[in-house]
Amino acid sequence: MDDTSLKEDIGTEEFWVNMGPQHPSTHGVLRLELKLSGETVVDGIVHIGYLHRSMEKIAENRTYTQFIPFTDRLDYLASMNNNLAYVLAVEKLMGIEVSDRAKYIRVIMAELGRIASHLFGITTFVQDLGAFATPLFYGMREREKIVELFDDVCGQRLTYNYMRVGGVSRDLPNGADGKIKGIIKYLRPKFDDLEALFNSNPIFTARTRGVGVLTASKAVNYGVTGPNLRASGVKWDLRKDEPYLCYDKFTFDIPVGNNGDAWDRYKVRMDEMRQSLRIAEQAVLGLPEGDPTVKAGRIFRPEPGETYMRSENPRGELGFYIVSDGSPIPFRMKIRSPSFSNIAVLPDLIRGLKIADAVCVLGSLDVVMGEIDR
Amino acid sequence: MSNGEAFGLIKLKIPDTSLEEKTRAIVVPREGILEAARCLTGQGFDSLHNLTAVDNKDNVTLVYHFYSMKKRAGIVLKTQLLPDDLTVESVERFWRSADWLEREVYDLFGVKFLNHPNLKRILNPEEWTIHPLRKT
Amino acid sequence: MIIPVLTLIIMLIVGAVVLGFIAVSAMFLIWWERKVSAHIQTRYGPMRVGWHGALQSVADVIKLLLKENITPSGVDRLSWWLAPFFAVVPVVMVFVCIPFGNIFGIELIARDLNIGILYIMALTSICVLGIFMAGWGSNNKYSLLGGMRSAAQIVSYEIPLVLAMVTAVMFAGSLSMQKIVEAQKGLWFVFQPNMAIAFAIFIIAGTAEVNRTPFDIPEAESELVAGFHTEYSGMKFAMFFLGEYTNMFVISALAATLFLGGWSGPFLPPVIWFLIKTYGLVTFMMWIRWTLPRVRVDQLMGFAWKVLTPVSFANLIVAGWILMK
Amino acid sequence: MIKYFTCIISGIWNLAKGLFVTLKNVFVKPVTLQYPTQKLEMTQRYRGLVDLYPEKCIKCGQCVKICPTACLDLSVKAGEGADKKKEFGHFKYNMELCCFCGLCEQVCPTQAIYMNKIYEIAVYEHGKLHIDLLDKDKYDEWANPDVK
Repeated sequence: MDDTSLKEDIGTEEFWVNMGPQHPSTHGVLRLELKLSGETVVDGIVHIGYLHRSMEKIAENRTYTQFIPFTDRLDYLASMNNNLAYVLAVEKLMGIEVSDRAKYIRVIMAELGRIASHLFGITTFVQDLGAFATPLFYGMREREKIVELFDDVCGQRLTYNYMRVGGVSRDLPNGADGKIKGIIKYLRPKFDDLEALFNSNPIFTARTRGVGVLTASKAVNYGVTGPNLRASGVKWDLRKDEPYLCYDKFTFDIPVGNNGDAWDRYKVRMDEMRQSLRIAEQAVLGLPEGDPTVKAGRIFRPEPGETYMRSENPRGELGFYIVSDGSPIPFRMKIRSPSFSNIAVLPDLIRGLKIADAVCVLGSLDVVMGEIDR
Repeated sequence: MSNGEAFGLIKLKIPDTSLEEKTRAIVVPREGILEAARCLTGQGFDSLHNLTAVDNKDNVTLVYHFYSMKKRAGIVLKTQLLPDDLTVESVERFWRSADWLEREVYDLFGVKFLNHPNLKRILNPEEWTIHPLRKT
Repeated sequence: MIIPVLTLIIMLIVGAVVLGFIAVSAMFLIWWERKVSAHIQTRYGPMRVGWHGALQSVADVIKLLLKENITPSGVDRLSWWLAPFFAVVPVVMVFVCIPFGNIFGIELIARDLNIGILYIMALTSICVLGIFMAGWGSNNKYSLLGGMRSAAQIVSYEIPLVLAMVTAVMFAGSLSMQKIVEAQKGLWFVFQPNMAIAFAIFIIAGTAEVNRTPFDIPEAESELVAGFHTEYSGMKFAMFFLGEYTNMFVISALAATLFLGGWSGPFLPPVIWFLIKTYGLVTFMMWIRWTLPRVRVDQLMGFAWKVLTPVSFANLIVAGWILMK
Repeated sequence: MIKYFTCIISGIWNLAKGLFVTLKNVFVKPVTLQYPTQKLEMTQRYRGLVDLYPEKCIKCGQCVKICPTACLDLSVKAGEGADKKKEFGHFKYNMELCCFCGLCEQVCPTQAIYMNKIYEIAVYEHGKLHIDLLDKDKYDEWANPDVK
């Protein structure tokens, strides 16, 4: 038997594995087609659309106020921030100025929502690495405090529908600021605990360091935003660079990574949560008096025109492009969702990695299917 | 760099370019989109932030939002397509983010992007023949 | 005529007792794992069936027994059917020479083989066959990957495991389990420095041997769905489960016997000592499982060949040097 | 060589730190509830099922107009009395469509329509999802009628 025939006899074969839409680590209904050579990923194709509800078409049949509940269902782990991004866009279109108290309340809610979202993102990421359920439960337990506050404030635990064009739906209930201070005090040591679980854990660092490196130029070119972009070393945060609401009044830092690997993406999120606590603390201390609420029934008729407003969501920049024709319903609304751009970079990142690392990279990108498919 | 400056630069290359009054968006003719893209990448607009289309019934307008991380500036570029000939050059070779964004626009509006590496439906099933966000 | 019949009856009784113990122990361990994990995660765990859900495992077993026996189309029938048995039977056979201690002078060991350790080493390596057959026979790519991983993993972790065991054997001077326990009457092996290292290696390699986090790559939930037992359900799945938990018990019992003095200990009866040590080690393995993430497959192999094997080999040489002195 | 061993030892130490965190949590009282026997108390502003005080309602139809999913259906007829006061034709609530956004509650000028505290909203019959808001006992047979 010569060499070539031996090779043919015991040669290896690449094969396709279908990962998802039902798979424990695809965060919803993402479908990946992976071409594997043994354990190594040769190529990957991302299929999306399993959660497509055509939000943009729905928006063309709803008034501006009526669409707010639908924004809850985009990135369902950060509904508060979606609400905020949407009402900011409508306010920019209408040229409405918001009262100071409403601004501060919005900042508090957005930052707490960011923490809630990052807690979920980090802990599910660690679960993807195989630390089964324990970090996730810790994250959920900490998140529960924030969710309880949201429940107190707006009456729901997942789909808040709290922001309104021109303000918020309801003022904070009595004693809410004390509660927020309590949450901030409670969360700080809990973050230390989470960091003790992961930061220096040799298995965790071995699994994440140098895995799925996203260079800065590639990140920008792919339109990656949010913590994923900052992990690649680009210091870009809309809260600092294009301040909306009253973010320019608060002091906070923007955590930036160096290498753009999975570890940096984790670390940036972890640090960002602490910064969010700082912002929330300053906001709750400086909370002005006044009436933040607006009448829910108001019908908005913007001038014909268009606007594009983006704001810093936990997963990146959520943009709303609204075209108005003067009627109470938008003529066209495009939702530029951060996860959509973030997931597009995945095939590039996982090429040549092990299948376990592909899961790690997907987890570290922290995508939510609700806003990818819209 | 403001819209005005970028407009001046593109105007040099493509004489048909105009500036929209209200939105300060640069409107380039369909044929000039590649030239404009080349011009913008040269000017440091390294991120195609958003790409979408608006069906105005008599035409379909493509809206590009570009940002420059270095210059901290953003511009809006528009180009108009006629409903009976919805084809335009793909800008995927300049900005990789255009890959999925163009696929989405193709899926929802039926705009065909020429020289796109993988122009397939992205959100809707592949066997569909309609484009759901078209108004006509 | 009387004597062979009597022997047969005694054998049957012993066998029944061992099998009964295995079943009860596995069910207890499943309940215990659920409780441990729940309390680590600040939950309650099972609370409804019996006192603090103590009978939950019984209910689960009944459910699994009553489930339909599904054979997916396209499986390799022979290996599909045999795999669960291959996963369980060797583990059960190991119980032949595990010394549980003694009650009223009767030694609780099915048969004190004079090559006990060798016998156990041989049997524990058979388990991989069951897993690999399941992975191959399922006709599922995830299962196949799981089976492949398992084969690689168990073969490489066998070496440090055996080297650690050999260290204990060298100190005891015998392959018989009872003799090893008796050798530790004065001082447990684990209190000698190089035996402590051997103990640590044994626990790490043992964790890998029974496919538990951080070395659970054959069934890596977040990567391979459920690895080799993705396609199994009902009683066949229960067999894998039984095999896994019994294997855990066996590894802990071995560690207790080889390094922690087996059933010997002051005040309490020997059986209690043995069970305390074994279940303590099992709990430690659970604690690790619910804390640490999983290592990647190449890191796992690298760890076995670059860290565990050299260290255990060096440890063996040092032990030999100490004994020669 | 020294580096090799310090690496191993620091690795073990850091693993132990993580193990300590989980051990610490074993002694924390569980935070979960034993659900059917223990229940979470709903907050003041909780948005459960839509409910109505028929006597307060002025039949303005604002709730119907603002509902994003069109789950409310109100018909009004002219009253037979001398003042021609508006009267209910029917007021139906389709719970299938409801997205529990609370806009109807907020838009109501008289606080007639409100959201109660019922959160166990699974039913055995499909028809029960279509609720007649004018029926006084409509929520009596729901999972926990005592929480209203």
